[in-house]
Amino acid sequence: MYNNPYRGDFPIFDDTGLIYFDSAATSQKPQSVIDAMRKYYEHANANPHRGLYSLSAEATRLYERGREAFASFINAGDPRQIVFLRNATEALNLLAISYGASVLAPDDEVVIPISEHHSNLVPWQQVCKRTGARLVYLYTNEKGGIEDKEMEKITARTKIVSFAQVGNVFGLALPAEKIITKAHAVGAVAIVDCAQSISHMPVDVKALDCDFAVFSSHKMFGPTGIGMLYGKKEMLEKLAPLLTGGDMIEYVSEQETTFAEIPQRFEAGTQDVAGVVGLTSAIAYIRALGYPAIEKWEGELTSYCLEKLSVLPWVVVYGEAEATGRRFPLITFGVEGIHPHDVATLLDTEGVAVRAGHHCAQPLMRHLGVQATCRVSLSVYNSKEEIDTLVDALVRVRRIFGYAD
Amino acid sequence: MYNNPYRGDFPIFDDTGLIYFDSAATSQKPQSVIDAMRKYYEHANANPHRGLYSLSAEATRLYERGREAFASFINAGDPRQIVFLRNATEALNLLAISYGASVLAPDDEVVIPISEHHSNLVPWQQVCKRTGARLVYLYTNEKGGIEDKEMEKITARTKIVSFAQVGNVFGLALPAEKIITKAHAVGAVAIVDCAQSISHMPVDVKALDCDFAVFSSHKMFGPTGIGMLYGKKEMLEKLAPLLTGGDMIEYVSEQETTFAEIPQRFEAGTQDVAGVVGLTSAIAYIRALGYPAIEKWEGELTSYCLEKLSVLPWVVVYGEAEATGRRFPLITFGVEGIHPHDVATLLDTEGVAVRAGHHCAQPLMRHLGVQATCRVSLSVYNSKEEIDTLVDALVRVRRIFGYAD
Amino acid sequence: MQIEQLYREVVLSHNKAQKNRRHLANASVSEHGVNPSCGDDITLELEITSDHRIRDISFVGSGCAISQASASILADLVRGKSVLEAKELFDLFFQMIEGDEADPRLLEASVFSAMAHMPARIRCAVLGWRTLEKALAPYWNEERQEPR
Amino acid sequence: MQIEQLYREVVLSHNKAQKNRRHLANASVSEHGVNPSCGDDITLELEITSDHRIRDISFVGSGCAISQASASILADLVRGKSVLEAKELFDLFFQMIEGDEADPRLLEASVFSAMAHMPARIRCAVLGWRTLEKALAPYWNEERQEPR
Ligand SMILES: Cc1ncc(COP(=O)(O)O)c(C=O)c1O
Ligand SMILES: Cc1ncc(COP(=O)(O)O)c(C=O)c1O
Repeated sequence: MYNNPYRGDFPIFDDTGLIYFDSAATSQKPQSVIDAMRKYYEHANANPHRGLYSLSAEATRLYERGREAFASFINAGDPRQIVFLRNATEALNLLAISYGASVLAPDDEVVIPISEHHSNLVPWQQVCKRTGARLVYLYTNEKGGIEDKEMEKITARTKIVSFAQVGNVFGLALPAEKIITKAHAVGAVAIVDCAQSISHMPVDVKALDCDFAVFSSHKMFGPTGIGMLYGKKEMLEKLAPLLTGGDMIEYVSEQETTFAEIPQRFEAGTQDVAGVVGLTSAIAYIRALGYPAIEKWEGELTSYCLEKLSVLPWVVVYGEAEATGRRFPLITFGVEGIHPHDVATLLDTEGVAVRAGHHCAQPLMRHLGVQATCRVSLSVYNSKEEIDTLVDALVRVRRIFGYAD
Repeated sequence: MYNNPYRGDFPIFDDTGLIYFDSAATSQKPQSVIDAMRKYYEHANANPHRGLYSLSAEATRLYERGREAFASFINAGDPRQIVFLRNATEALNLLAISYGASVLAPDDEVVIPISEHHSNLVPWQQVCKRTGARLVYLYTNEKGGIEDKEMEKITARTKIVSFAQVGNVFGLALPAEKIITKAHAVGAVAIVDCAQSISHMPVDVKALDCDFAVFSSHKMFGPTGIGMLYGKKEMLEKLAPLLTGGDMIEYVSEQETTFAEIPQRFEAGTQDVAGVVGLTSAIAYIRALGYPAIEKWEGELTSYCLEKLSVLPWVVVYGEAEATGRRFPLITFGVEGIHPHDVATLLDTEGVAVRAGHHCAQPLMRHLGVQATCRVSLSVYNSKEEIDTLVDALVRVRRIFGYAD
Repeated sequence: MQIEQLYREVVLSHNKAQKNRRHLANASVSEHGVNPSCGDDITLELEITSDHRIRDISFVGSGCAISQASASILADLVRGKSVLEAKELFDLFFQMIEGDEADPRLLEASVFSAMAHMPARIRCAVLGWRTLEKALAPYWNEERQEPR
Repeated sequence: MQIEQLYREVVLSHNKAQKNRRHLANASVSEHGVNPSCGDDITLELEITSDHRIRDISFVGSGCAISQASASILADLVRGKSVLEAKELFDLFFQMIEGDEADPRLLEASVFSAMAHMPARIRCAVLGWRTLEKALAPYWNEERQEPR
């Protein structure tokens, strides 16, 4: 039915006509990832780091192999610079609560774009409240870009700059190198949220020169329940653990505890080994596909989708690629006269899954002057035929609402 | 080979002679649990709580069904009293950091038994340091029990009492009702760590009348990556969230955020739906077995194991059942003249997986005057024949070390 | 195509029912309701007589077609009814939403029986009714204590 | 049964090598090493001559048989050697631990080649050697700067 070389890798499409356009919320999983986790539980399940017997050693090996795989995937240099957490949100909270609270003082500033996901916004807002620091926003222009003038808000008062490499509403890349350079120039720490970017483009943390970066496995073909934090070694060494307890300690006496080295220090309690095994397999999947192939396939889909939507005069797309040079396969739009939730519900009756709502970006919605929008996010398993179905379905939605376009 | 009605449910034993005696660290998983997770990824994977399309609604339903299943499993009354986290450790940290830090003042006291797992010790120690409160220990006697005299340490100064219903070193049940009644009598909050108990005995939080209870899915036949917090409703309502970000908010403006209701308020970012699906299946597995059958099988194994070990004069078992009335299938012991790590390594060469070390209970080890011990923990998939193999292997270990017993 | 049918009716009533979208001159109660997760926002205004009858009712607000249409249909339904009759309709509406067959007394509101197939949108359909519940709760309590 | 063989030899050397478990009267260096995760604890004492030769070496400590035997075997091996020769043995030992075949110069220490099969215990076998590394690091650095 679909002329797509990748779709067959994903069992969720096997017996359904599902058209899944919400990969930015969570991606579907290839069979190889699902099988890797199943095999782990069937053949190697044990508590890592603790047991002296072979099964536990194997679980430990698989867990640490996942760390190595991800470290090399983002060019981190040393696997010890990778911390496994639950999701990108937890990684950002660890940074805000542990690092933020330790460096911020009244009149200090944290700078983030207005287009950030709540996960890279609320933690900073809360730590600013606690410390008396100010949360300063870089506003986007009508195209979704950040102008040089806005960048001047990064000043000597700025202690932390945190931003998404690719935003989950505009689908545009911010000028990461420029922002990081500017942050370092004023002595601030630069944090990059790569939750959306890494499934579409290679991330090289050394080239970026960011101090920290965060990721979510479930958005890059891996399982839910695993988030990754990268940090420069000297930054991680300074970071106090947020959670304490089993496996993250060195010595515990009745009234004193010393903590293990990085990264164990940040991984309290029994970890999700199966999840890491799944992530390892997801990395292998992306490597096997290759970013050039991903970018080519997704790029064609994105252009096709934009072209098709541009023909519909009652569709308004938010953000423009020329604002930042590249449009990722994520298109946020509105349908004139129809609430986005109604659009999504009606599309669903035709088997088309799009996201509608505030996309965990309420401040941006307010900045755009809308309550909600629709979002189509694409991945390798999508096809042009699906986009045709989307467009036809949108036309039908307008008819149901009584528009005679 | 083994006369065991349950072993066939667990694929890890399929093609190996594995003798797994470390279920207290993490249990093995029945095929039904593994398949439930696989099927979720193959047929229902989506981001819950966010999407308006059917697949997301289904993911949400499965996630919330897991909450209902666990709530009814522990007799919580209302599913909203269950919070999903990563593990028991995270649940205890949420309580220590969020509740502890909000109520503790200098001269207040937190009371825990000396036999606690680091996960129910270090978080309290750290919050006591931060707030100036004192961490007070209930010491165990030679049998592993806590005498009434010790209980007098729970006083008007006590704000929090936290303890494991079944300890992970002695395998004995503490008198939970008595401790909780005592805690409430002095106006303290009572927290029960059920990480070890719930795989062996039914837990009824209403009957216990505890204020909070914590659990780990991976120790009760479920997947890694899921921990559960139960709280009385009025206690959860008072608890501030630890992590903020996506999915736990109500309104977000540039400088202010209001949080969602319980339990969403504590579940920031994308949650591990597959893990919850696995937990739901694990609960079904335990229900299908039934606690009476579990207790009968494990009870016989435990008696058999204790009897066999008692014949070896160079084996010393820590803790005695009569201290508290019941011995759970968890036996900690030492082998005279041989370091526990060497015992474990040599048992491993015979395919017998036991745990050796401090069992995340360094203060207890110091209290017992040992550096490390060996531990055998049993589950339904174990058999008497395996215990025979263990005993033979122990005899062999002594010979290798030159003892002519 | 139950959902498409729902929408067709919703759109119809939505269009014709703009008469309910207004402020009341003599409102005795005004109640605000929101769905934080989707941003639906409704304010009901009611004019309630001394013998606990809903003489008039209107709404203002913004949000999806379902939330707005449901509020408008609700207004038509309870206008002129006693607060106790409104309570009955409220109960019937929720019974339907939870899967029961629609009671004939629900009239146009019975179109929302399709909500059973769209769990993610139930909160839109019930927002107006929940707001009504808050608005009338004092009357309902009073009535229950002193039945006429 | 490589591991069992390892243990048999370890137990032998452990028993006969109690002569290395003592304090040195003229120690010029004393270095403490621990494995926090398992509690192994070693203190090496070395008497180093002015021409950078290890005249005597001993250890005290507690822990598993592997950590204690490895330290004792190490002491026999480097006693009488120059600090540079000790460095060579150190490198050979780690090459073996990482999977290379044991160099004949490692003598009794070559029994620890079995560690390849027991990753969880490697830290026990290397504790003595890591402690030696810390103890001799100043000499090694100095020697490297001014080669003889
Ligand atoms: C009594 C007890 N409490 C807490 C924990 C911590 O559980 P987890 O590692 O799953 O957080 C454990 C097990 O490791 C335990 O045995
Ligand atoms: C840009 C961005 N940052 C952070 C997150 C949070 O990721 P998670 O929910 O996995 O923690 C998301 C997705 O939800 C995102 O799109």
